[in-house]
Amino acid sequence: MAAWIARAHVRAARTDLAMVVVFAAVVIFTAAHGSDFATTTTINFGLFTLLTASLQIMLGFSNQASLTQVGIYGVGAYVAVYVETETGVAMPVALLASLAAGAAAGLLLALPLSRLREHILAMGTLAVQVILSEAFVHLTSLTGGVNGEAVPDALIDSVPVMATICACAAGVIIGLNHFRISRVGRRILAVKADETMAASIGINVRWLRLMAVAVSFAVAAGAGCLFTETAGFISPDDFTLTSSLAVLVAVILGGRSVTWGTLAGAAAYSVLNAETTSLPGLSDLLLGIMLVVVLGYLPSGLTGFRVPWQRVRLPYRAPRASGAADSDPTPQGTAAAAAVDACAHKEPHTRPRILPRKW
Amino acid sequence: MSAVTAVEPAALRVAGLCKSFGGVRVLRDFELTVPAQPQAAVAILGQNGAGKTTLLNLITRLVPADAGSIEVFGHNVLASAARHLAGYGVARTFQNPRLLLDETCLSNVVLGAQSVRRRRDGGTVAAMHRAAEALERVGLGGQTGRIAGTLPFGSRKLVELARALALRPRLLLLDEPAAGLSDLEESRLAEILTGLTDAGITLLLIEHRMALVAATARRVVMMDGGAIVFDGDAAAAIASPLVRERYLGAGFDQVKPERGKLR
Amino acid sequence: MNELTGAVASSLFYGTALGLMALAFTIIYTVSQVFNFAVGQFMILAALLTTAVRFTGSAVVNDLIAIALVAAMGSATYLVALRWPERHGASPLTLVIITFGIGIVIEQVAILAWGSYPLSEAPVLGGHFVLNGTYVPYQGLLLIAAAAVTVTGLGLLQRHTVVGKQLIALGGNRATARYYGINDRTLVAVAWTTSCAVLAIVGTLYLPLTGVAITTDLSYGVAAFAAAVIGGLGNPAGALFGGLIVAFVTNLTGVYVNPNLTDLLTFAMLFAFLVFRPGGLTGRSIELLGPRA
Amino acid sequence: MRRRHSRLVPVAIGLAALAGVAACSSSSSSSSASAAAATSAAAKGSPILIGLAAPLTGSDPSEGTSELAIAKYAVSVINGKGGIDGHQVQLVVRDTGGVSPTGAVTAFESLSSDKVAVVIGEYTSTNFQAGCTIAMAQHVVLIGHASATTGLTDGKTYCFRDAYQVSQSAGAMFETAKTMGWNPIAIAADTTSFGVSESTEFEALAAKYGIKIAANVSWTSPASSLTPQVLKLGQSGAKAVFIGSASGPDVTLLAKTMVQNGVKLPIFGPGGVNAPGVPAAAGTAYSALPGVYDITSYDSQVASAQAFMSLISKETGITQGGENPTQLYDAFMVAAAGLAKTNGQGGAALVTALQSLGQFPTMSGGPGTYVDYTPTQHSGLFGPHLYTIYKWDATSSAFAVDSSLSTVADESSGVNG
Repeated sequence: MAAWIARAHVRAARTDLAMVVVFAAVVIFTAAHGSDFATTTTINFGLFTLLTASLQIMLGFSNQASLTQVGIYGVGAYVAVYVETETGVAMPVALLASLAAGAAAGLLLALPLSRLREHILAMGTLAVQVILSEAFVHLTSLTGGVNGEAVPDALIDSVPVMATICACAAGVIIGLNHFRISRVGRRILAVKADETMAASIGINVRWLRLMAVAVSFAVAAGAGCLFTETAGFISPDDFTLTSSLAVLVAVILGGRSVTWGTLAGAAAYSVLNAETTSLPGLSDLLLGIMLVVVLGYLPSGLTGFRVPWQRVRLPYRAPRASGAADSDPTPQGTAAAAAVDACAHKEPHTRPRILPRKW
Repeated sequence: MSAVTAVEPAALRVAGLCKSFGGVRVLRDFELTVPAQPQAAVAILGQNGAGKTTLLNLITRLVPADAGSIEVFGHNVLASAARHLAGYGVARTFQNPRLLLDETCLSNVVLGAQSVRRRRDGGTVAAMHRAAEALERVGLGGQTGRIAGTLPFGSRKLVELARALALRPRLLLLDEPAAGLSDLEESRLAEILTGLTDAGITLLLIEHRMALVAATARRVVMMDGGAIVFDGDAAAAIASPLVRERYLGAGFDQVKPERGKLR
Repeated sequence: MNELTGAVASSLFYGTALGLMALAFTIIYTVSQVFNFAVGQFMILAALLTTAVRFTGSAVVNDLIAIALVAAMGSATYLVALRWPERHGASPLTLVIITFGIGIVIEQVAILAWGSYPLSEAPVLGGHFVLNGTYVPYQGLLLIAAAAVTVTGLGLLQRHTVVGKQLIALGGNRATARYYGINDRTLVAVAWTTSCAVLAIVGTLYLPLTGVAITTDLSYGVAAFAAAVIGGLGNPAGALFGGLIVAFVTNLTGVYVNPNLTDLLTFAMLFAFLVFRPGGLTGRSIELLGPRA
Repeated sequence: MRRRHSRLVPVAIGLAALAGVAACSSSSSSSSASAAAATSAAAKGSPILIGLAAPLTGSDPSEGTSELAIAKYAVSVINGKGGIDGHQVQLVVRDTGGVSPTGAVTAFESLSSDKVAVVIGEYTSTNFQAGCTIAMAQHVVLIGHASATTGLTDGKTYCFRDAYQVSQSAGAMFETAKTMGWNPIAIAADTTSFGVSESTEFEALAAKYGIKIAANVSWTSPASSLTPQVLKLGQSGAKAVFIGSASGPDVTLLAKTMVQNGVKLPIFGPGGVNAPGVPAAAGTAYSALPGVYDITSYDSQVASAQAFMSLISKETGITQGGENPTQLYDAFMVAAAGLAKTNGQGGAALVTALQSLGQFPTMSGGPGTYVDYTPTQHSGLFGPHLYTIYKWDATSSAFAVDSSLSTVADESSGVNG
């Protein structure tokens, strides 16, 4: 019986496989190419994908826009460096500390922000981002102030670290891909679609929104910890409002697909970022033009095309009556229902005709 | 207060309920008790703006009350959040169905079926069976895989009803279930609703279509200006001069009782 | 008491400038629920047009030309960059991000055209008088007068002209307004024109007191946003009030507590208002609050 | 199938582009990719690559533009003299995107993938530090020309600079303060790395010179209002204000706000006080203040430097030099001298070569100004003519050299060879 649910996951697993192939290809290609610039570009891409995915948890699953992801990324980075330098623990422990710090920050901030919606929420998180930026500069004893902090034992341009980061990015996307099929995932998508309706069928709207923020911030902070491992040096200039804006742009740009959209947004942005280091004086202008043209004239993003992504198709088939294995599984309804059935599709989960069949 | 509560708490007990929006008083000292036994349908009539939908929103905690008390099956509603209502055995539908239009009918109903966890409920698969049963109960058994947004309006209302049924309520609040339905759909709805009361669910329905009210409701309550002006059985309501004057209008005499077409 | 006079005078000028920018925010927000984060850029662009381009020899004429040009640019910006997405279902959030993009484009083009060096803008009214050790420039008084005229004028226009009433209707409900035959494209373009004209007034009248540099755009823009939220979005007089509040609170805490935390204070105020009083001090409450479920 | 396909297309394009970036990281910088093997300059005639990491965008793109012009000029001079050991020199430019460590790292990685022999630039201290991390990891020599924070190159084998350090200029400023009788002083600095290092240095040196600090105000650059800071300065009873900000707009706003609030104190500082455009924008305010002093390492009185700047503007049309134009030029010359010793090879060989270079005469200096690296000291630029102090002349509305103060500052800077 549970096989039916498994089928939904199996269907999703095709996307997983594609993700693994894509990330593995990027990693192998970069490693084979061997240049440090290629490694750095891929590391930036992986980290950016993690940030994009973290925002996707908030924006894609519960419609909570955030302009503070990079601030939290910074919190994770500073916590990791602090923990490592003060206690000398290994990187995995620091990662746990960062994840915990991110989740805690999420719970702390989500409570006051819980009544804000849509772009008003974005503006509230904008204020948080600016406050965090100021805090990074002024809390000199913890952050080293504007002059930044060196990271002990950082593995700069290391291929294993690059592979780890890309594995994490792929893992988070795959996790999201399956999360939306799960019970909680579908409930939070219901919250996203209609909070009033969700509350009326007994869904704890506030709790789910809170958890989305906490998990999202934990992922962003974890990415910050990974960042310290490759950076060797962190300073408040790494964690600015502009970068947070870039993450939001990447998510909107990618479109509403939680998997391909995340990947497409992050990839497009990373390409632009890496490519414009050699375009004197034009990178900011290009960014501006891209914001106006791409967001304005491609409203559903790179992977959008008006296809609702959050459709979760539970492959349901009614249990067959024992001993009547060959009979039509469609249950018999009332007379009125039978009239409706007459125009229904034979297969219980046939797609409507306006959309072509997919694989 | 009454002797009934000692045996079993009433399905719904509203007392002294007040609600204003800005300067407009929508409900004033509203009182209504619906006993848990016998299960029956109670119809609420009233002109637009009489406070019917507000009453439903207050009961389901979608808007906060100014004063008064609401109890369902002995639970204090005003001390609970909207999400707790499903656990108390209360479900509702909306005048305009609120569905996830991008999802299949089944997914929509499974949301309800999985919402309140009870012991021996089983996992998602069991919830899917319950959801399919609920869809079948409203006559959409063959539509499980259909995307909700592609259904006609009337069927969407039925999907929403199925989702409410999947919560396994004891008290079902329906906000104009027949509005926007064709005559055929309306008669089918009447059958479904009758079946529900027979199955032991108390219904509280807001309805303008007298035919549906006459066919399903045992008791009719009429609201005007935020208070109850009439409370009696369906036949008495249609006969009542007060109801005629305030609600049905003078021309209601011509209406045919079975297939009443108002307005 | 010397510094108190200074704080009050400076707060009046800076607060009025922020208040007018907040008004510009509000005008657009009221009709289309969009925060325009390019306010700083439009404001400084007007100043750059009078200083770097310098159409004629007269400061007044230059200012008027700059105001007209920036106002025209405002409606052009809306029609080119925002109209289409708005009609095609872009969310307010996307539109806000697009205004960020518009700001970046203006900033970068201005840098390419005129560089990022600071410039000095000639005041319309030179000279000053000394009050308790503080120099009160006549230009500052002119700014306050202009603000009073602008706010009153816009208020009167809103209440007593057909366009003004239609704008209010549009702010109430766009779809309904359209049913009543209101041409929303023209009207929102009018709102953008008005908003950018107000910004240009700030740029031409306030920036002679501070110096002109395009790189300060976002600092002004975010401070003006804080002022708009604190004053209450959708309320012209409230916007002006919000600007004055931001200026007075930051300046007075700066003088009597700690001047190094003024930026932090501004954003803490913004955050607190968004969370606890999203309607601001005077405005109607924002309709984007979620249910209490 | 088709729909899923159409969703995949943009993703695929994006990833292909990403791969493209990784593969041809230097595609847009002319032909440098084809000359990837230039490190050892194996074949006669293949060019030696020198990288420039400059802020071509971000908060101060004009800085990057002038750096680029000067770098091009310096390379043309080197090639005009026959190149290095018979090899032509080719410039590879990457944008750091302003003050951005991540941008600096990306730019540096990109340059090192291009197999440049040496990287010059990273003008802010934050960027220099970030670039330095990569330089150490990849064994590529980095020469900074303007990063002023004290101790930046300490213990960093591959990092060099030819720049005056904040500690030196701050010392000269306090010496000037003593001469002028400014006690106490107040500090006004922004929160950029430059501002913070200035402010830290001022606080550290104050006690040594017996001068009190009456107030220390700061702001986030660029500022839209500096009234609270200025009023605090006025309240403090300071006799002069030391400024730690490289931002022209901020200093302009500060001066104007001081005049408006009747805070009539002399202001003194490096960077922003005499930044491009500031004398014109803040001139009226400067004239109303009792004294405006600029301290700089760039001595435009020296004939060679004047000739250099006029040549630059003739060649490139750049009239404003940006931060330390002559030092940037010097950095190229130092690099060329080092590379001549190693036959165009970078890495550890170049480090040794630079350390054994000895005294290298600079463009801006007088007879004794030279770059001199030792194995423990990679911050070069020492000599008797370190500083010039300019004083604002209200009648001519321009800065003019104050020779007596310059002498005081110069002789006291404590680093004379």
